[in-house]
Amino acid sequence: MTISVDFTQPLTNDYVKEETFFQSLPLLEIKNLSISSLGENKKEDIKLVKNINFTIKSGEMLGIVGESGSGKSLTACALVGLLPKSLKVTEGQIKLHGRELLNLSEKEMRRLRGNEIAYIFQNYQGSFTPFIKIGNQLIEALRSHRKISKLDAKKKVLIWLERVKLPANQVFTSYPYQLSGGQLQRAALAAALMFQPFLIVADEPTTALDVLTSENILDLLVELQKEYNCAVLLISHNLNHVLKRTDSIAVMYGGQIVERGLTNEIRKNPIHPYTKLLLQARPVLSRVVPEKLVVIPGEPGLVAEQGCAFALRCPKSFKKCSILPKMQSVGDSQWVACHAADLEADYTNASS
Amino acid sequence: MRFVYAFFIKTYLTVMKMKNWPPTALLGLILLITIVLITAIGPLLIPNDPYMANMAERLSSPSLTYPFGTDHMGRCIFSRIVIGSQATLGITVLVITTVILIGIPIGLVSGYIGGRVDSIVMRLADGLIALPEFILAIAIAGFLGPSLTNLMISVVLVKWISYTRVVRGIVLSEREKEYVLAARVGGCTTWRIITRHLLPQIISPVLVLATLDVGKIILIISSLSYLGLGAQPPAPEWGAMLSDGRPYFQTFPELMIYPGMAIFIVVLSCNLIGEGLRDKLGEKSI
Amino acid sequence: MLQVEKVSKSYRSTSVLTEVTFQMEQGESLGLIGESGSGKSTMAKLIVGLEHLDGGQITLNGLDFQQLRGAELRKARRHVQVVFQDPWASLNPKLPVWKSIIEPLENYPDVVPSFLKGVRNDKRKMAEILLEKVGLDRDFLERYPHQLSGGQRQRVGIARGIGLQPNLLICDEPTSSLDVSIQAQILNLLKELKKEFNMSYLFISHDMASVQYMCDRIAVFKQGVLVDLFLSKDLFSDTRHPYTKMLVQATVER
Amino acid sequence: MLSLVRKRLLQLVIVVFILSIFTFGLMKLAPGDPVMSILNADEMMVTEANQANLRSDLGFDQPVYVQYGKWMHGLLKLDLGTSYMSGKPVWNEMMERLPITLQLTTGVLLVMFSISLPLGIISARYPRKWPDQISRILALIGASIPSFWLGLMLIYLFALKLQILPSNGMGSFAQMILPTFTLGFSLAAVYSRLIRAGLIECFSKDYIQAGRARGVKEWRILWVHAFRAALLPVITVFGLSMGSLLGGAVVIEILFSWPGLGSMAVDAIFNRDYPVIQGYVLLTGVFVVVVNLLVDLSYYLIDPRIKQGKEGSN
Repeated sequence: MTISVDFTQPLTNDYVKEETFFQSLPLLEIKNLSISSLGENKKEDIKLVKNINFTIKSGEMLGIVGESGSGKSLTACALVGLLPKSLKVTEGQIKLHGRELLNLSEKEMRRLRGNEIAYIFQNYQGSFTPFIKIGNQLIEALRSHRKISKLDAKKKVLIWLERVKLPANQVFTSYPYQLSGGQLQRAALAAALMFQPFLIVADEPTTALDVLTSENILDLLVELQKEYNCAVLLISHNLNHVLKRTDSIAVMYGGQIVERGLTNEIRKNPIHPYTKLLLQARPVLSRVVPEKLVVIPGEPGLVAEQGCAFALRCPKSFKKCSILPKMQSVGDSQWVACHAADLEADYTNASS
Repeated sequence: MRFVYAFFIKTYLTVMKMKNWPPTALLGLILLITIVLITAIGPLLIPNDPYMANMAERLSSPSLTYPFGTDHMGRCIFSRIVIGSQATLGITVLVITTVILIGIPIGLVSGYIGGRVDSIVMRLADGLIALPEFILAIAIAGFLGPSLTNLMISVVLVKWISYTRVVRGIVLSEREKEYVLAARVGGCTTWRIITRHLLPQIISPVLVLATLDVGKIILIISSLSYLGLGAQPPAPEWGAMLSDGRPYFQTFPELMIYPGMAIFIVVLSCNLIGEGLRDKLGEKSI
Repeated sequence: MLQVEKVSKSYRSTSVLTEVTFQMEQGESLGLIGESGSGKSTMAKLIVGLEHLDGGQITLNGLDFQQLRGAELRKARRHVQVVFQDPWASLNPKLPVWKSIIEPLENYPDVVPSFLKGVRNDKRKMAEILLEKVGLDRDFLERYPHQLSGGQRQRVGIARGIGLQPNLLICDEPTSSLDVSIQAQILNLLKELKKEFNMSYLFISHDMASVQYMCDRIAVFKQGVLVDLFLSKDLFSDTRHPYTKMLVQATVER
Repeated sequence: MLSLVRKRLLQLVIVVFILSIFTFGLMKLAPGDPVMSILNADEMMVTEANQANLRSDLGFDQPVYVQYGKWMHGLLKLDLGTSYMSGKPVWNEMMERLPITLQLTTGVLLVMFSISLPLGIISARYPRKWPDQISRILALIGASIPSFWLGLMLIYLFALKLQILPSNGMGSFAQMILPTFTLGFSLAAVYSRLIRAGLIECFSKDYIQAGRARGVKEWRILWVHAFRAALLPVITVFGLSMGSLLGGAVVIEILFSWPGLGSMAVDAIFNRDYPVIQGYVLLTGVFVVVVNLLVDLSYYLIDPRIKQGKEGSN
């Protein structure tokens, strides 16, 4: 059965979300969040995410940058309440529109997932159940949140597949294995945007994809984000993607946020030694090729247990670094947690 | 021979390197070691001649002379069970060793070299897999006549193929991995790749499979003996003892309970160890 | 040194490489760039003889690998070694590091690289020297792969690759599965080693920036066809193939 | 789909061929003289003359390949020869006994699934909690206990001591209980662990997490997304363990005096009634291959990827 889709109809959501009311508040507020793994005896074992803070406003794209083990994906999982059973949020608050998410029951959390916060996974093959057609999975998701007839659901799904620039009718009746990585990730994007959520969490959405496909998918994400004014939390280890597209950035190392602020500020004027080194250490296309790349000594797994997490690898570390540095503002829209930054404060202010 | 030697040494090392055994597996290990010890020194332990019939004292209840009582021919049940473990365990060890020594090399060659050898082995496997192990054993025992030797032949014939399949499967997936490619690029000969790189990968799955199979083999042997197709009377094999006692079962259930318990405990201890090994070595697929 | 002429390869009627031709000189490094499925990794496997050609010819130092068999092929193969993409899969998990490193040297007992003169019979000493070359100390000799981090494993893989002092080292996406801060370490290491041993590199990657950093010349593959081959310094030239321009556009920062 | 069926039918032919050579070869290798056993069974005076007569009646005086050819020819017409003992065609005899064995195996399957499904699902939902531990202990016992011994103990308890269930015979529902439970329990023990393992593996898959992230209800995650994938390994083992089922049925039929195919085979072995053994082995082989063919086809229904042959190997 084919359904003719009337594209002249406006694509309004069934619910009118009371956006104007929330405008003044930040959309998402994370305060002092810590995540620990639970050992065999259910006691707190290792702190994997340590007292992090950040906020996202409606329509903002925030990038979280960090290497493996920095805790960026865990933070994202905690947002939607999908932490593995062996991990637990031990302190802190996650507030969406001022509503505390950590206190919600599993049922309330389920209603919220997909509908208010959508999640896009890194592993595009894992986004859809392999033996169910894409269309049916999207309809299933729609009907989990809305009382809607199958036919209407199908119409809506087709519209959204069209919106993410896929051949809608064909994709609708395809099994996941019949689509390419890029197509699957577009379909996942459709699944995420269908409810016009307040926030999309994109966890390394293009890491497994080719260079050109990644660019296209991220461009599409930005385009749709602008159109529907939702917030995006883009998690990536690819600095290039994050620098190109986000409004602001949080840099994580060893479970801590070491620096955050507006993307432009951080690109022009990184203050934390880790941020600086990250920006310099990767090969960058340019007309002048350096003879040698700047190197960050050591491995990402090297995390100091006390004080600044980066201290063991930091070329500038000194005695004070064994005490945890406080997050302090540098300029109007940049915060950094580094003792060395104090020393350089005068210099940075002068240069910016 | 080098191959056999390497395999057993490496298996031994794999087991020795394991730490933190789960308590259930330890229990199984202790049980099995006890049983093996009893089997080894069995002739010194037994109070009576297991073959000596004494019709005057047939079907007597447990006493000091006959700890588990006597059977329908007045033979000491306890002595027969102790001596019977030699038959059961001996046959099982012999069978499983033969099966491993046949199954692994064929699996390695068939998986790594492939080609015609592989397709012949696999067609044969397809044919054999259609026949349930137990039915095939029955068929062979049926055609060749009921005896312990034929029983062993049939179990070997039935079992080797599953080892070949497991080994071949592992080899097929491992040989595409980068470390094997790296070994090829580094100039390793086929023989060296098989012995040095592939053999260690198959040790833990084979070890798990074999421990779990020991239990299954004991069950097959005792079931066939119970049907009268294995050990023949008056041999004190546990399954055969059960078969012997069947007519007196209503009045004298001890005849059945003790040999059955013996089988159950041996198989249970093997399964406990096998499960422990499987969890420890992470071979979830078996 | 390496001549690739009109090489074609297909798997089950899908063509992976179509009439690819290029040459490499001793000491030169050539980058192969392309998206997944463009045939660049197949090219590497063909050069070391892990796969068979469907058509064309590959010669290394004048020897045609496809014509050689058995012992002769093994003998010829020692001039080309590979550093693999996935440091987690490229080391045998059951062997300690030093055994993995010296395995090629064990297989070719008559090869004596300049930096191993005098210790050729001492396996541990050789492993130690090789580890030192890749910036790891002797503490790593007895470790097993699972006790190493990704970057350390890749260093071990490189140590194994340079052990025979090959003419050509093929690096198949050596940094693509590593963290950002490790990538620079590995790229620098490879660049230093190249200078030290005057090796040629065939550097396979999907990241234009790494290739530009590492290579003298760049070959762009698209769906099994070599669409563009140029000197690295001409990367931004207007005469580049449109596909190359797209890749550059995607990689460059705004 | 069609090519799969064709491939499997071809395999069926190969298997039957291998089996026929196998059974025929074994029969020729078999010690003892069937002629003598037939004549002995008739309790007549055995003379040289009637031995020779019978020998040529049975075609034993001809070369082996001719005998095989004739036998194969008969096989295609479902003529499996005549039983030495009863004198009836083997095919007819087997068809008489087949319903009995089918009745037993169906009962066993019912018991097996009604125990193992709930047990497997519960222990997968609460791994390492008490229901899981209980099912683990049950599985260990089930895998370690000889089924004939379990049967004997059950008979002793329920038929002899408590006298609430009949100890043998067939026909009534009460007579079904002990045999089906004896075999069903051992199999269920193994299955519940398989179902648990399959489900737990599925729960760890990314697409389950993705479904949850889209806000799909938990019961749908379990029944629509996880369970279907968990079925694959279960069905595979179901196909493979058709064997243990049929093998177990032999013992159970003897134990509870059910005149099924299994007890027919065992009787035949003791009487050296080779055509019957042959027929039994062939029939079981074909049955197992057919069941596995159905298993393969059900894969295709469960997981469309297999159509592409991506997991078609093995």
